[in-house]
Amino acid sequence: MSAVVEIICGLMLITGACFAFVASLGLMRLKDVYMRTHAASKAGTLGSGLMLLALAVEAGDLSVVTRAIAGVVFFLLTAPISAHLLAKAAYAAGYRPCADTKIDALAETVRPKD
Amino acid sequence: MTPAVIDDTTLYAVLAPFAAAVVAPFLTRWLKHNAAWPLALVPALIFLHFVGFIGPVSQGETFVAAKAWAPSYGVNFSVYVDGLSTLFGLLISGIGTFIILYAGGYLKGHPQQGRFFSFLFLFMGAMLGLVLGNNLISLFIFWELTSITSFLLIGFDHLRAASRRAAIQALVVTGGGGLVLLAGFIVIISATGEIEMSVLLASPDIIKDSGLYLPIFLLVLGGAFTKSAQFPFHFWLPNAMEAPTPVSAYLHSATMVKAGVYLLMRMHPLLGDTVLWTTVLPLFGGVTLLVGTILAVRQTDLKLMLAYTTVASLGLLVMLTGTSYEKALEGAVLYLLAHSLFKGALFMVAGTIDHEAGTRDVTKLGGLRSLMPITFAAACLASLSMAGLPPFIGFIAKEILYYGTSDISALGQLGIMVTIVAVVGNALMLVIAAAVAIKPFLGPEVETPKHAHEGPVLLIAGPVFLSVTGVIMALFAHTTGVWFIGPTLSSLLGEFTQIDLHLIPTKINAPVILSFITVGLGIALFTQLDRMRSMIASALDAIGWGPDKGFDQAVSGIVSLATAVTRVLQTGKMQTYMLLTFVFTALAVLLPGYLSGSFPALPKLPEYRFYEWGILLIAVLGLIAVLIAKTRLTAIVSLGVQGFAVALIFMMFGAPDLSFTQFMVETLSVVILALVMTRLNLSPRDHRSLASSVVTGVVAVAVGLGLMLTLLAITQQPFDSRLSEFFTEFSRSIAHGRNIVNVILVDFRGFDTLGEIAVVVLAGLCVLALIRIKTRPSDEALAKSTAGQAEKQTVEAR
Amino acid sequence: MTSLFLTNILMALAWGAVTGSFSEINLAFGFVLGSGALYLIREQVGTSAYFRRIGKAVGLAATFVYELVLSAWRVAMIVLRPKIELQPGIIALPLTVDTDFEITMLANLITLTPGTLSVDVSEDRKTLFIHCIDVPDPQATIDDIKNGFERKIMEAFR
Amino acid sequence: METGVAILIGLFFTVAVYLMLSKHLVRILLGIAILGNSVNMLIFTNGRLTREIPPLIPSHLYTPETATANPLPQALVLTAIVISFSFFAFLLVLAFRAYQELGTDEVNKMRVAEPENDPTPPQGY
Amino acid sequence: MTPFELFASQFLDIAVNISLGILTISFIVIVFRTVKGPGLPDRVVALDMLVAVGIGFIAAIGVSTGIYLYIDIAITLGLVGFLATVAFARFILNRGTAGDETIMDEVEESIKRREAGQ
Amino acid sequence: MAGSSVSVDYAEAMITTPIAAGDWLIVAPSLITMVGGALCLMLRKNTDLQPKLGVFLLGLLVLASLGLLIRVLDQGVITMVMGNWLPPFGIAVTADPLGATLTFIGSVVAFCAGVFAMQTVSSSGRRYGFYPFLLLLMTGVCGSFLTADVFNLYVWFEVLLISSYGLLILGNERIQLDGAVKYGVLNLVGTNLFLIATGLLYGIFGTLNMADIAVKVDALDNPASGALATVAALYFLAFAMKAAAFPVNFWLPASYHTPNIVVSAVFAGLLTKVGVYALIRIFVLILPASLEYMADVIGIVAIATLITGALGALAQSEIRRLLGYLVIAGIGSMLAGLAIASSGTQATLAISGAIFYAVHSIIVMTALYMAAGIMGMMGSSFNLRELGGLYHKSVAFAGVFLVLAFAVSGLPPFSGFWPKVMLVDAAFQGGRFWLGAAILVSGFLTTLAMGRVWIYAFWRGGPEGTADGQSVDVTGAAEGQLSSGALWLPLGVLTALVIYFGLQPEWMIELATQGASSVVDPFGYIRSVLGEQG
Amino acid sequence: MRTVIFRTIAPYLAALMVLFSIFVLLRGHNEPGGGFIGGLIAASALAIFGIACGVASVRRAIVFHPMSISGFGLFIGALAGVLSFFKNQAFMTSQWLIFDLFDVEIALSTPLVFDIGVYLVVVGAIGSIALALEEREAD
Ligand code: NA
Ligand code: NA
Repeated sequence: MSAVVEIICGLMLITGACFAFVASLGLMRLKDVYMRTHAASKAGTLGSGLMLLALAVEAGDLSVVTRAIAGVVFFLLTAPISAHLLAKAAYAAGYRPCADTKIDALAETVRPKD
Repeated sequence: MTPAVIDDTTLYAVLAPFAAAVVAPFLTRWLKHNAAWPLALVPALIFLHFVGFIGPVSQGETFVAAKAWAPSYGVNFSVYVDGLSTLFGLLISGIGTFIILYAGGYLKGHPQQGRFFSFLFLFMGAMLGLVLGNNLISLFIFWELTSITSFLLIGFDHLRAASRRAAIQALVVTGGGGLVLLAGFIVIISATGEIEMSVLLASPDIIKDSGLYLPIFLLVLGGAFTKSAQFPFHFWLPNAMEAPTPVSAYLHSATMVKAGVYLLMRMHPLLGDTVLWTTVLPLFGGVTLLVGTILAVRQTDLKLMLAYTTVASLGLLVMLTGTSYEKALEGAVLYLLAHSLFKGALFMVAGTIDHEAGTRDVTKLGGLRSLMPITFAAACLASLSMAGLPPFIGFIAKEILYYGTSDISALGQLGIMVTIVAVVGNALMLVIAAAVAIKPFLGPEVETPKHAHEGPVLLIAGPVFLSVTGVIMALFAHTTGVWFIGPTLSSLLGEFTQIDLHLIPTKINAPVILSFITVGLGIALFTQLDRMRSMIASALDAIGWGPDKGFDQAVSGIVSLATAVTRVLQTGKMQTYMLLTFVFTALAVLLPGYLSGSFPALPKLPEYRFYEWGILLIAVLGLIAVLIAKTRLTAIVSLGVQGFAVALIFMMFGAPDLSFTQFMVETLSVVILALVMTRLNLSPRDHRSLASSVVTGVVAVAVGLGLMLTLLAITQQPFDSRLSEFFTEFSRSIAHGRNIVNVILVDFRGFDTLGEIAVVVLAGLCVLALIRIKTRPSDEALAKSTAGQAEKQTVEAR
Repeated sequence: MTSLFLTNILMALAWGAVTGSFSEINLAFGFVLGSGALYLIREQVGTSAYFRRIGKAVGLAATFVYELVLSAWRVAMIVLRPKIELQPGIIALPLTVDTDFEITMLANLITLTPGTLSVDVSEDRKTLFIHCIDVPDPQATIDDIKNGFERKIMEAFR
Repeated sequence: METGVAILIGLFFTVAVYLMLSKHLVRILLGIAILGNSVNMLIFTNGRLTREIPPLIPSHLYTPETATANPLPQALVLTAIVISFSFFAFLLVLAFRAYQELGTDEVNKMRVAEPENDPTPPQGY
Repeated sequence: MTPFELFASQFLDIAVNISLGILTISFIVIVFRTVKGPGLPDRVVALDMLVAVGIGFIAAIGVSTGIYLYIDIAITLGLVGFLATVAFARFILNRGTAGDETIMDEVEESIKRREAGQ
Repeated sequence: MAGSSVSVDYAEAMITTPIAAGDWLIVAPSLITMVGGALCLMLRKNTDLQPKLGVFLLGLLVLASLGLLIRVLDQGVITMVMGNWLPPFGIAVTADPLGATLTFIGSVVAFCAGVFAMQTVSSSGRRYGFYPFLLLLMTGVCGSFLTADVFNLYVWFEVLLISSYGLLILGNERIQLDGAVKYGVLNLVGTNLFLIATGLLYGIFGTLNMADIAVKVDALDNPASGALATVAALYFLAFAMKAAAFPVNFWLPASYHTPNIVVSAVFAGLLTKVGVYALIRIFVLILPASLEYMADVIGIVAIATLITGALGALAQSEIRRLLGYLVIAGIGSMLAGLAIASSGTQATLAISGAIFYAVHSIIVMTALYMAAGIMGMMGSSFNLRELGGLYHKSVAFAGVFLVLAFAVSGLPPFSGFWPKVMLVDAAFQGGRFWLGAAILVSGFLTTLAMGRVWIYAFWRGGPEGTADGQSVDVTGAAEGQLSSGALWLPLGVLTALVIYFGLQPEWMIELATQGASSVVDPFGYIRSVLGEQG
Repeated sequence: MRTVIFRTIAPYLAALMVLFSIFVLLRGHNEPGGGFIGGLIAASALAIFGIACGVASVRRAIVFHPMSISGFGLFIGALAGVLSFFKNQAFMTSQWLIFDLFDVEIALSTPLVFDIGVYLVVVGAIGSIALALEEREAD
């Protein structure tokens, strides 16, 4: 039992770390803040959530698991909110998406200062 | 001879004037100027008290009385009664009686007369405390108190700049001299271990043997010379004539200025009769005598003329005291007594003339003899005494002093010098005496600002009594000698001495010849008074500088120096403040370790795991990022990076609570930074010149290096973990907590936490006050005029 | 719905009292048992909707997680490409849902799904602006969302 | 164990001091923040370092099984962190208000309390 | 201990180390982005990621030390991390719309970049 | 040891003997002010009640600290260990004559300030925490004076520092903000140095209890070298900054004149003295060898502080700034005491001189700032060029000012005289003539500075330019406030103390001597804290 | 921040955080946590709530002024140590009341009260700072 748990935990850790890494790589490689936000809010959240759960799994204590789940739920709730707030703020402040962005539906309603 | 212990009456006699000082304003409000009569009873009674000492003291007895004041520091309020202090006590209380009366008349109707009486009484008490003081410290306290009261009295007419200047001058010179004296006294105390004058006097060589004679001598002299207006500190005394005349008569002629002479006489047994003493004192005394008389001739103001002769007389006294020769000392004592009597009287006369005629300018006065006959009489008596003519006490004084100084067998070269100076000085004093007493009264009547009358009884009582006393004492010369001069001389010599005094010289000898020379020279000079006056005036103009002017220059020099020094030290630039602070920090962390060679060789790096190295690396990266950040936002976020790294380091070394807190705090710091720094500009570059970068860089590296080395040195030593072991052992069993850190925080060291939460509360309140309290409109307007950019932004935000 | 939940909690507490242990595990166990018991009497208490809703909500949460994983995976794939060639864009999604709660849920779900990120809601709350990391065909994306998440949300919360 | 951290602490102090020697208030504040961290780590390190074993007592024991990290410096640092955070918050807001009212973030130009053209003291009487 | 258990425990050790290594690298990469920007929103995203990686770190260290209570620290970090992001977003929005100089500079840069076809 | 219960010998960890109720007086000052401060804070919107409550609490503080002082004089050094934990594990709070005396005098001054503030602090100032700040400042001050634990000392330092920040910025005027920036940052550096030193000290000895450290230092072979020397240097620098000693006193002239005058009064009285107290406590009690080692440095610092402080005062035309420099000059005297105490038999005399000087300085500087405040109200200015005619305005006030001026200059018969004599005496006995001379010269310059204030502001008929012999009727802007007893009572009490300690110094000398003995010969202190093991 | 998405969810998040903060507070004596961290979490919750829904609604929600809460925290923190006076023990000597309720060990103690004081102080003070800044930002 505990051996299986250990292996599962190890796998979750590595997977989580990989997702976090991918997210940071996305931060590095993607072109504008909007796209980088995608990476952070998805891969990043998944990565940290997985690793948190890995710890809970390893702990095997119900209260720890409960808190881990609560934590993950919190991340799941907050990740989109932070992404949304950041993107909205950046857009409202006038940060332009990169040149590849062809469609900009927002530009028609909210015209940031030129 | 051991002093006899007496009861406390004498102590109360010293304190009585202070009580009178408290009562005086009330009494004056009630009785107006007539309060002078009851008030004068106080010094009169004190006088009577001291009269009681004359008999025993003239038998060579001395007395002490003491009350504990600050016993744990050895300070007593104690008096020492011998010939010298009795003489001074009698002068202070006796002249004081008439001064109080005189002040009653002189300031009649003045709104602040009560206050004036108070000051006079304060001074009287201080002066009595000084001359009777046995304990060096309490003596000094009264010494400074006389300076303070003198300051208040000189500045009595405070609306005039001249008064203010004179007052501060007197305070600076005599108060400053007082500090020198204090140093001297303390050296005496620490060198001898004795604090009571009577004890010191019982072993006269104690100071000379202490090895500290020179500093003590110089320091005591510093006090005495400033107080007694010796050249070059003489200038404050004529300026002090800004004070109302009773003050001039009392403080600045009869009593206070003699405090210095008193001190020299008092300490003569201890300090006198050394090469140093017999060189320095006659030199300064002689110069002072000449300077005083010459400058006196130059004056036309009655009071100023008298003031300069006071300077001269003080010089004479110091000169005589400086000979350490018995006969000269006897002359000094006699002259001291005579001077107090005639100078006090003359000042009061001058004041009366001023009061009645409206001017004191000798060139604008004349023919007052018929208008003010009694005053004229008193003036005559006093000035004849001053001139040293018989049958006045001044005459005897001069005879004796010539007798002393001209004793070439005893004094040699010094005697000749001193004698010549004395003759010239005395001749000039005769000139002034004549000028003061004769010119205003004789000759044709001159129109004066006020129509002159004889003064009221309050004004004439003093001069008459003092001048008549001068005659009586001369007529009863023997008694004077036995009662006053002998005992005082005993004090100076430190051994019981009896003298036989005569009014008429028993034979024609050197002193008599010298007297004739003096009188002849004086009369000759008097005829040339106006010429001398203009000559001296033009000579002084040619020099164009004197200590008086020097005083102003010194004060403004000190102030300018102070301003310059302060501007250098307190630049107003915070960057300088910070730089210096860290320079000293660098010194503090590097120097001691370097000097004691305790810095360790760099130990081997530990075997951290790779991710641990990674955490350290992140911290470093974060630091560098903060350092090179070009915008405030980059800096803030980078700050978060190093903070997170620190939190991870805490976690790495088993401190979850710390890590927990560090994460929270770091994030919140960054958040608050972001919220607050909204409008704060972080300039793109740090704007440091190369030199500044190097200097600040070196300082920063020095601080960092020093702390690192110290830390390494400490951590390589074994550690005493007794405290933590205790906490670990009892954390659960007694304090019922499994998180030891938390138990320390809320229980073992909860008191720290209590303070810590107080800090948090206060920080919250501070921020609230900062944000909420509205700047006052006037300041805001000011801000707008100076704050360009910020103002624009503020307006925008509102 | 709330009262049933409370009832369930009370039953869990009762279980704890009966078994004499209020440890977390025991209470959770009691809660599960209690909900099972309530399920048994679902028709009597007249709230089968409670369980249906719970089912839907759990389904929604599962979708949430599933979409997140998928989305993370997509991002990973994109990021790990040797050369990133994308056509990002911001599109406007007309909203059917109108309560705050539903809009919020929808926006969050969209953010967690592959390639999309809610940027803003229009002032009149009729349009949701979405940033897509790669949007060759905007309309298809809009349709996907409207038929997928929006419907699911309306099912779960109405 | 302490060497690496000690070196890092030295670096922290260096950077903190360097920043605090700036004339820009903002950099000074950043320096203060880093100074706080440096001091905290210094205290922490002074209690000697042990890897990863926190001073917690397992629920079935009365004292920890193995030697733990030294709890006392942790408690001290906690107190110090809180205090330095409070001060930091205050100084931040103060800097902001000063900037608002004085119109500059350059400390050398903040010359209201000690004006540049301070008149010389009065002379005469 | 069975070989399987031994393997499992060794695997876990290795997994922890690997993930810590990956996280360290991620951390450094993020720091790079933090410094580089170019805009404030980029930095804030980086900070957000930093928090995520921090959580991972804590979890991994928690597994390696067996101190599961680190989970609370991780959760708390998530909470305050969210607060930080929110606050920064708020900051960008306010300052951006208020025409803050620094932000406007960055915005202009982003416009230039866009026009340059980047 | 597993199981739900374990048998513990409480005596191994805790003090089991009952604590006398009277011993609670040790914590009473901290407790009264802290609980009271919290109470005031909760009632912060009731700006009418605040002053009454605040003054009542400060009065209580005076009584408690007086009680403590009496108890200490009666029973010797007394200690209470927080939480009943055995020392040195728990935080010991120890009242020795030094701490108790300063606590009492500090409380009196705070009480006077509290009363004075009833008139000078506006309702917005009250609302934003004047009384809580003042009360908690006193928590910090009393805590610092009484604690026997170095880290705890740091905590109380911080409490008083942050309270002082609050008081400093209350009003938010531009000048205050400027002053607060410099005060804030430089003082923060100071406390951080203190904390660093404390951390290092803990690293060396593994303990924080002062008595415990003193014992351990005493056992060292070479207690003035190695890392301990660095620690000593850091402590000196940190406390010198706190005490505003040359050359790290920049913050004081930059800030003390900026806040509400009553705040300046409290600061001038208390804050720097806490630094001096800490220097005495740390160097004389704990690190006597380091004191000896550093005596020359301290002596030079003292001389420079004495002279530059007095010169600074001479260079001012603003009375509040002038007074700030006088605070500094006073610190020089106390530092001189510390330097003299480094060796020889005169240590007790020197330290008692320093203690007496501290007491004097606390009282006189507070009173002088209050007087400056009244001068400002009367003459609508703090500038010597614009002041004048105050002698006519109120003779009684002029008298009070003059007394304070002479006192601060060290002239007899006021409180400043005795400690000066003691210090000069000790300096000469110890062969440190320059220190004695510097004290006297500084006193001389101070006399000149105060004399100038007196002739300009009081004796001169009006502002600069008033015709000679003329008097101008000055009417201050805040004239209306001047009839308030809240201004005159505290000033009167403090002036009375200045006169009393001048005329009747015995009590204070005795107290200061006892205080000095308790640090110079720490046996009683150590035994009180550590019990028989010490 | 006028966005429906955030405004809708923020109260729940805030409530969740407050709950968590109390949890962290209460178990601080045994596991990492305690009053200070708990207080910071709660203050963060208030900040988020304030940013999302406006400061006014936060002020309404917490009823008392944050500084009063903070003052109260200090008040009970300081008074918690006074209880020992009545037992002839030194200031801050902990007093424990341990009893079983339904077999669960409940431990009421002065350190707990003290820790609650710490919690309130932090919530109040940091919350006050956050709200004041937020209000200013919203000006
Ligand atoms: Na997140
Ligand atoms: Na804790």
